[in-house]
Amino acid sequence: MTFIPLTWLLGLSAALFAIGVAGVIVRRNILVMFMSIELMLNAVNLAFIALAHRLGSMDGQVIVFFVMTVAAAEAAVGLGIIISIFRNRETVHADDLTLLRW
Amino acid sequence: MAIWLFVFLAVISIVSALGVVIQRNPVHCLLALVLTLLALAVMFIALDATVVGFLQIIVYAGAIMVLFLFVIWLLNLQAETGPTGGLALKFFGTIATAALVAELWMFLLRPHLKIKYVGEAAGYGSLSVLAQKLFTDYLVAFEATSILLLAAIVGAVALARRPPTQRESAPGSLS
Amino acid sequence: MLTALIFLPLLGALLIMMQSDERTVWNSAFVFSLVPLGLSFYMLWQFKVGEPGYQFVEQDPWIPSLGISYHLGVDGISLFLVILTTLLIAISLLYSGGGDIEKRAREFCFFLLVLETGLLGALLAVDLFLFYVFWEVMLIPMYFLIGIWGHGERVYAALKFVLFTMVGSLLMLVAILYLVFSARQHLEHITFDLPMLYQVPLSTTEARWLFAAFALAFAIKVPMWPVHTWLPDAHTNAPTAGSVILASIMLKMGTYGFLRFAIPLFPEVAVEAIPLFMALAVIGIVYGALVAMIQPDLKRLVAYSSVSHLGFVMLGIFAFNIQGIDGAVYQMLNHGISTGGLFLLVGMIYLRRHTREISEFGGLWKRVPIYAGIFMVVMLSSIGLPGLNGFVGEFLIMLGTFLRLKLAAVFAVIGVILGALYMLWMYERVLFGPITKAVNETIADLNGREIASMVPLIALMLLMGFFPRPLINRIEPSAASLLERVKVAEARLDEQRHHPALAAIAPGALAIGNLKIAVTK
Amino acid sequence: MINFSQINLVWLPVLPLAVIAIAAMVVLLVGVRVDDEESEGLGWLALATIAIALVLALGIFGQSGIAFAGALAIDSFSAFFELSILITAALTVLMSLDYAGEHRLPGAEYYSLLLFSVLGMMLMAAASDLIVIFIGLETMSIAVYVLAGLLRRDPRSNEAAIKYFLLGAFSTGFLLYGIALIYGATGTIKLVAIHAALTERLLSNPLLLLGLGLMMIGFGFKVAAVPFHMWTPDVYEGAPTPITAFMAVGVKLAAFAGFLRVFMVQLGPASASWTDVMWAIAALTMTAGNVLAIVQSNIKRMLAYSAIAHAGYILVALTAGGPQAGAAILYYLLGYAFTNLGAFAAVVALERRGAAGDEIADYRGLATRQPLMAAAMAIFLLSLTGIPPLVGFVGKFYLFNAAVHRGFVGLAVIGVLNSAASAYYYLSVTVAMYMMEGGLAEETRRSRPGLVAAIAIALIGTVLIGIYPEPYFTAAGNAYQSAMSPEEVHATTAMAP
Amino acid sequence: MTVDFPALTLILVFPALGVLFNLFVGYRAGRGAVSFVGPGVMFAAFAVASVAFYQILVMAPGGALTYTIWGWIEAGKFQTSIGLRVDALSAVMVMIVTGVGALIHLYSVGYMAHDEDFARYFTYLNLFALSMLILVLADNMLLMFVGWEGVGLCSYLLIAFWYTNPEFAYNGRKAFIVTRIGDAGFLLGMFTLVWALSQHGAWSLDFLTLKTHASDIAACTLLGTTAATVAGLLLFLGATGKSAQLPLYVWLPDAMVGPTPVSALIHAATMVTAGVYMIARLNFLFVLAPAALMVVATIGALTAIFAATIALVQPDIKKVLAYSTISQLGYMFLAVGSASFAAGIFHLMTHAFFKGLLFLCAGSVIHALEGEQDMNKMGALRTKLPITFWTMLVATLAISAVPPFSGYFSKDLILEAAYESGHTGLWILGVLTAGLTSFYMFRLIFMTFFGDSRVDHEKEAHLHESPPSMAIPLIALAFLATVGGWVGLPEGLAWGDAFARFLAPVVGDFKPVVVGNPAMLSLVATSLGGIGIIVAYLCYIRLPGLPVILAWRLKGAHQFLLHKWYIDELYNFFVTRPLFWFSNTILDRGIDHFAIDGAVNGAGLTVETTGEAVRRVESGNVQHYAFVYLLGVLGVVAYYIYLVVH
Repeated sequence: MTFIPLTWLLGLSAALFAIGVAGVIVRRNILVMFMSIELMLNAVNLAFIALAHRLGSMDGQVIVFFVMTVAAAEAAVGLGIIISIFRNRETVHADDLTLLRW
Repeated sequence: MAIWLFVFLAVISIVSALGVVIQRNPVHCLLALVLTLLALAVMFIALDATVVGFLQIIVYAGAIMVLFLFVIWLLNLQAETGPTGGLALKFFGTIATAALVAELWMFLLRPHLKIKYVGEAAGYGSLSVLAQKLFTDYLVAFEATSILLLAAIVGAVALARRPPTQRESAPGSLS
Repeated sequence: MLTALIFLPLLGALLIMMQSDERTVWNSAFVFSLVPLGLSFYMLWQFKVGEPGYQFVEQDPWIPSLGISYHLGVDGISLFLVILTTLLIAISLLYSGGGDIEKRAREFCFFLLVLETGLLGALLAVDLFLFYVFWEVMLIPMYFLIGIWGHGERVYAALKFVLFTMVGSLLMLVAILYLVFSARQHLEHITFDLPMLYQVPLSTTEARWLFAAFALAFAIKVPMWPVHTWLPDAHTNAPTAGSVILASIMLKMGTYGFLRFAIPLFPEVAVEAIPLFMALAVIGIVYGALVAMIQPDLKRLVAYSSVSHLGFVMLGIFAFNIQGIDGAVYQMLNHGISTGGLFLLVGMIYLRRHTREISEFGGLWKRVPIYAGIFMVVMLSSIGLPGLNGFVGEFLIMLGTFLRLKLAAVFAVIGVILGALYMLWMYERVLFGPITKAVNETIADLNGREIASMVPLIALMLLMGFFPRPLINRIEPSAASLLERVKVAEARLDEQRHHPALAAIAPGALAIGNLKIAVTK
Repeated sequence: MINFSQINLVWLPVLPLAVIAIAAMVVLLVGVRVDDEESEGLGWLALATIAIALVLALGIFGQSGIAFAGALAIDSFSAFFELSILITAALTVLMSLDYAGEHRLPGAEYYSLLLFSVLGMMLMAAASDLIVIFIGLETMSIAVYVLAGLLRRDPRSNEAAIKYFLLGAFSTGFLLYGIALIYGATGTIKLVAIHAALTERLLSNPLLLLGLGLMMIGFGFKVAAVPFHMWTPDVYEGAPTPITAFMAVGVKLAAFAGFLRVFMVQLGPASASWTDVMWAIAALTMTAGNVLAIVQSNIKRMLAYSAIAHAGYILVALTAGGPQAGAAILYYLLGYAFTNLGAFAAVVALERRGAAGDEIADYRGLATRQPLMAAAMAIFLLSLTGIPPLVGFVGKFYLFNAAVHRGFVGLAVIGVLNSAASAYYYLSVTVAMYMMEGGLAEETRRSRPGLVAAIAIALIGTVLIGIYPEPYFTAAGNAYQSAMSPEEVHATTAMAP
Repeated sequence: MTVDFPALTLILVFPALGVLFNLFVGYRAGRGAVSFVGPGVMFAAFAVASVAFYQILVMAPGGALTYTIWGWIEAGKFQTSIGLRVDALSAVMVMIVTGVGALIHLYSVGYMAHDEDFARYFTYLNLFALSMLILVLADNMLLMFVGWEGVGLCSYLLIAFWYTNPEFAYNGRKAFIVTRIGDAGFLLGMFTLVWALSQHGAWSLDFLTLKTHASDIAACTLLGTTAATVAGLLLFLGATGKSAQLPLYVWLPDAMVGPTPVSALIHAATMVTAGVYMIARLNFLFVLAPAALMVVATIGALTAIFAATIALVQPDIKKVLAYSTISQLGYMFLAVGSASFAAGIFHLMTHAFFKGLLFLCAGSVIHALEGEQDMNKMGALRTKLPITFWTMLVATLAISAVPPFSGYFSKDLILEAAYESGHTGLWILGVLTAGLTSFYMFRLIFMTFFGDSRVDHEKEAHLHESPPSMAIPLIALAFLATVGGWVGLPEGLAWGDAFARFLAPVVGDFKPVVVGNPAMLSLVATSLGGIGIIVAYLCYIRLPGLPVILAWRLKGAHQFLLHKWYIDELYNFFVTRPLFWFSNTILDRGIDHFAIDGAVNGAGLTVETTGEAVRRVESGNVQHYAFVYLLGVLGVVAYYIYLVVH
């Protein structure tokens, strides 16, 4: 059974992570920024799984399990916040939310 | 897992991830994200993380993303039109991210990460083993997670619940 | 005893906050200030003459984990400064009650008494940490005194005062920490106790840096040229009592710090630094005098005169001979008394005319002969007329300086001349000549309260002018034991300069010197 | 035969956590019936449970071990932090009692979320493996995100929430990545195991190093270290003021608990590889915090920057490392909790509805209008400035002392110069209160015992802990020591198989 | 041998009591009491002084009365005490101070009768007497310095007595400052002495100690010469200030704005002679410093002639006397500079008599003319003020060294000493000065009392001779001015040079370097004096137009002298103005406000501006925050890359 070199997997996760970061920075739609964050988390998950596989330890997988839960929780709260914002401001654009500055 | 599979999945995930960032319509972004998640799920399974892989598909790509979809429709967000905001930010942001990838790769793409492969125990990645772990080593974390979820729900409700009417919360004297 | 001395004012301050009626506030405040005054005189009476070390020592553990102890003591150097403090606080309260402070009397008395606690604590602390605590504590009440009851640019002045001082003292804090750190290495136990720290042998570079930090903190307080610019602003804008305390006692904290900490802790560096400090002191003397000469504002003038006078004190300290140091300590008291008096007098005239512009006055003598007479005496004491206190100090200082570095003495003497020049000129413009402004026709002479607040000062000026011995006898032993350290250091430096080979033994010599000090304590 | 002491020992760390968890749910259940204006009762309920938890937490003192397969630590370290956190929570509740009602905050959610976040914090303090730390941190954060946005009608509050949330989640990613890499490098996530695994060979492992760096960033965000601090002022300004206080103190306490345990205690051997970065971050944080605070006109914002600066001071000691530094940080955080909570409580007291009254200019002439309030505020500010004998000074003294004794004189000098600069903006508030006239007159309210109590307690803490620091300092010292070498504790009682 | 003589304290106590009385109760007690107490204490002091003087007389030569009141400044080994000492020298001085002082106090009672600040006046005057007595009685230099500055203060107060006139006040300050410049020299001189002594383990400023260690002091080298010379010169600087010698004489003429009795007492009889006394007191030191002595003599002679020239043309009667005082003091310094200290003191004494008298007479004239001081507005007062005229004439003859008046003997002795000590040049100056002196003095007499009256008419009306309280002192002094010189007859005549012999134990004998013929010398001097008188007679009696013509012909010279060689203007231009400009522009504005405060505030400003700038980064847009965050990440990671690579 052939192996994918660990480095490739980590490299891929790094790439995805970075893409996620980019999303957060360049997209002004809060919702999409949030999606990008999810992307980052998944990239991390990939890293966990890959490392766990290489280490032959289950811990990595368990952690991923937890991460997913956390992601779910964050999703719930995050979307809640977004809704309440939208209720007041009719916008989901980060650059409109600059009441607090300086 | 076979190289071709990895390459295939990698390409898909990267492309779709880029899709998340690039597309203008949130819904499309979401779909792209889902695609990424699925690709990764497959990769998990290929890496002997069967349970997690399936969870990824069911919980993540399933439940969570649907939640997103709800919100998108609730706020009925359209594709962004007109100015898309700070170009400078986009420009420098992209550069910075590129730099980030570069930096991370300088670490991770080294042939000799000093980790040697130790064989996998029987039932590696199987549900039973996972459960075993969850209720022994990770008992505390597990319990904590439950609290976390509870807190999240409470929070979500607290925020999404229709707030008190104008009159009450309008600034003014309190008698 | 010393504890009582320090914390009674604080107690008084708290009790005063209970009062509501203005009159009672003033009276009770004055009474509360009399208690420590009495105590300090009792202390003077009990003080054993001829003992160099600390007396009335109190030492209890405070923060043992860091070797910090609540360690109080008084010696010849601090003794009279303590008395000066208690006396001037009392006088300021007595005077300020007479209408100088119109608003928020209660807070005023509160801050003044807290300030007294801070000052006394700093003077009596023998533990570096304790000293630092009080050193910072006295900052805040003064800040409020200037900021709330001041005039003109009061806020700017108050902030400038605090920031200037803080920068210096915080750097000193780091120096203290470093000193303690090296103490821990050499003495195998951590301590903030001053006599212990005397025995820390330091490398030359270390010592230089630490001395620099200490010296900066104290030099700002003194204030030495060129870090003196906070002083005129603080003085000019402070209320009368504030200026009095500031000039009479707070500035002494700087010089006292040199005598008590900077020099005995790092004698070698101090000796090396003699030329530098003498130069700065001399510049301060002449500079202060010249700038004072052209000030249009009475308080500014007096403030700059302080710069000049404190220059004398520094000169005396760095003469490093018994005359110089006796003189320096004596001059601290003189300056406290005479400048304090001057500020009171300026305050009195300000109270009547609400201006301090010299040009606003002229020919006042006709209207206020008593004021004029008192002013004359105070001025004369401030310009060091023989027979008054100022002369004794200045003479000893200049003598000591001459024995150490003749040129410096020459400049100091020039300072004396200029001192007479600006003071007399100011006096002449204020009190002599015809009355030019109609408003001055009607101003009233001093009232009983004001005279009462001046009398003790006048009396001291005469007494200290003709009977310096009782004071000097008490000052001298401590000064001598300080000099002992310096002498050892000097010897060591000579060793290094002449035959480096012997330098190796020198630390032993220093250690012996330290032990002497430790024993005398 | 069951060994009770063993049982106790194992369950010891769980008890306070459990109490708080249960309390949270009870408050929630009771709360659904309670109208938003009358949420005060819930507050008292929460307060009571917090008190119980406090007592239970005291029991942990003097222990030094870990349980649950290295998931939880049973040591004075966690106890010290849990106590500080619980005190913070208590004071926060006290200042919320009236605030929540006046601002129509949903009582049930408000208090239960408060307790949830407290739970998360305590979990972070007690956790001794990375995943528990992570989950604790998330529990805390998620609750606080919501709390920050709980003034649902106030756009500023929403904005604070979203900003905090987005950046928080963002940095969670980095923290996780860091954990992943460390896991990869050491093959474990249990701190003790990691500590054991740090062999010479491993110290140069790029995975480990990158992991370190990313985790540092993750924690740096939570403690608001520059340049990961950008969220702080906005969130502090927008959030309901009691929550701001809670964030400024509680979150910082928890974050530093994790930070300390991970970096100083367990990754101590690797310190060579993170000292320099930490040095830079510390210097940057202090300086930026103070420089930016000087130009603020809104007091909450100013206090936010001051909070950043104080994080910087703590990082100084963290950089220095060593037991003295550890003790210093613990002591400092305790004192900082009292002082800062006091300051914010005063702000709450002087605040009008909406955001009015948060401008420093509004404090003009306060000394004549409300002398006692002004005095209290002044004392808190002076303590923050670091004026002896208040706790702020003693704390700083300990921090810089530790730094100097580890040879970080340069950093100490930067620190003191900064605190000299900080005097400027703290004092400028006293200037407004004492040396200026005018300003907004406070609206007359019914008396607010909770708030007064909070201020009083904070005041007592600020003064007493400052004047007689010895016991607290020694306690902090022991606490830090106890975390150094825990021995595994096994539950002999059966647990879920 | 020395005797412990506590009564000496009384000499100080009496004036002190006077001060206290006049200061505290004077105003209420009224003129009567004051005019009794003021002079009274002086006469009392005089009585005690005479007892002391008698003691000295009967004692064996070199005897002294001492009394140490209490120890004063003692630091380390350095010791000084408040101790009094009366030996021959101080005895003479005490007699002069108390005696002449008492007379002038008495005179003041009349002169100041109409002044509102009567009590204050006597407070000052008593205070002055006190200080002056401290000065002469002190047994150590430091205490002497107390008196030294004390008299300076009183002179300041009395010059500015009528303070409402700003010019008077200014003159008072000028006097104080200028003398203080000298005092600075005095201080440094003392330091030099202490330093030199400390080299030999002696730490004191007692005159006795100094005397015993004089050789040691001379042994120490300082600035390439002996400490004795340096100290001598520095002390002499002090003397030039106090005794109005070049270049510090400028204050004395201006000091004339004070009440005339003050000019008589302070600025003629006593204070201004302090310098001479001090040098005589320290003769043992100066004889070991020939260079210093040379300087003293030269300055003295130059001052003498310089001042005399100015006196020639002054119209103000008191100004003339002032410059003549300066000139006469020059004589005294010429004497002590020629190591003939006795001669110096001798002239000091006679001068005290006749110059005091001259001032008092001038005062009486001014009093009569209600404050008129310009001699061009006088004349023909001979008949109106007979007493004044005759006494003043006596004084004038005395100062013009006409035998047998006192001035003759003293001035003769001085010139002789100058010649015999080898300073022929200085002798010539001295002789010329003698001529000038008699000229301007008689010019004064003629312009005031002879010729036809130029007095304003309304004043003419009620011209009156002074009251007895003023007249008595005049007569008394006139008597002294006549016979005062007889105590020092030329050698061989009757009791011979008794005065010098009396002083010899203290100030030593005069040792001639070159032998001159006393008769010849005195003849030259006297004849020149005669010529001066004759010229004056010609100019102001015979052909009154002559001075005017001369003044017009020699306009330049006349103006030059009239403006006192423009010395004040020079000082003002080269010293005062630059000093103020420097202080104001360079120090206060330049350094203090611009440089130092500028730096401080600048630092503050920089912080604030950077704050304002950095603040903008906090744009409010989350994405920017994330971006900054990312930058931070990049930085940290970059550091770790660096770490891994190395």
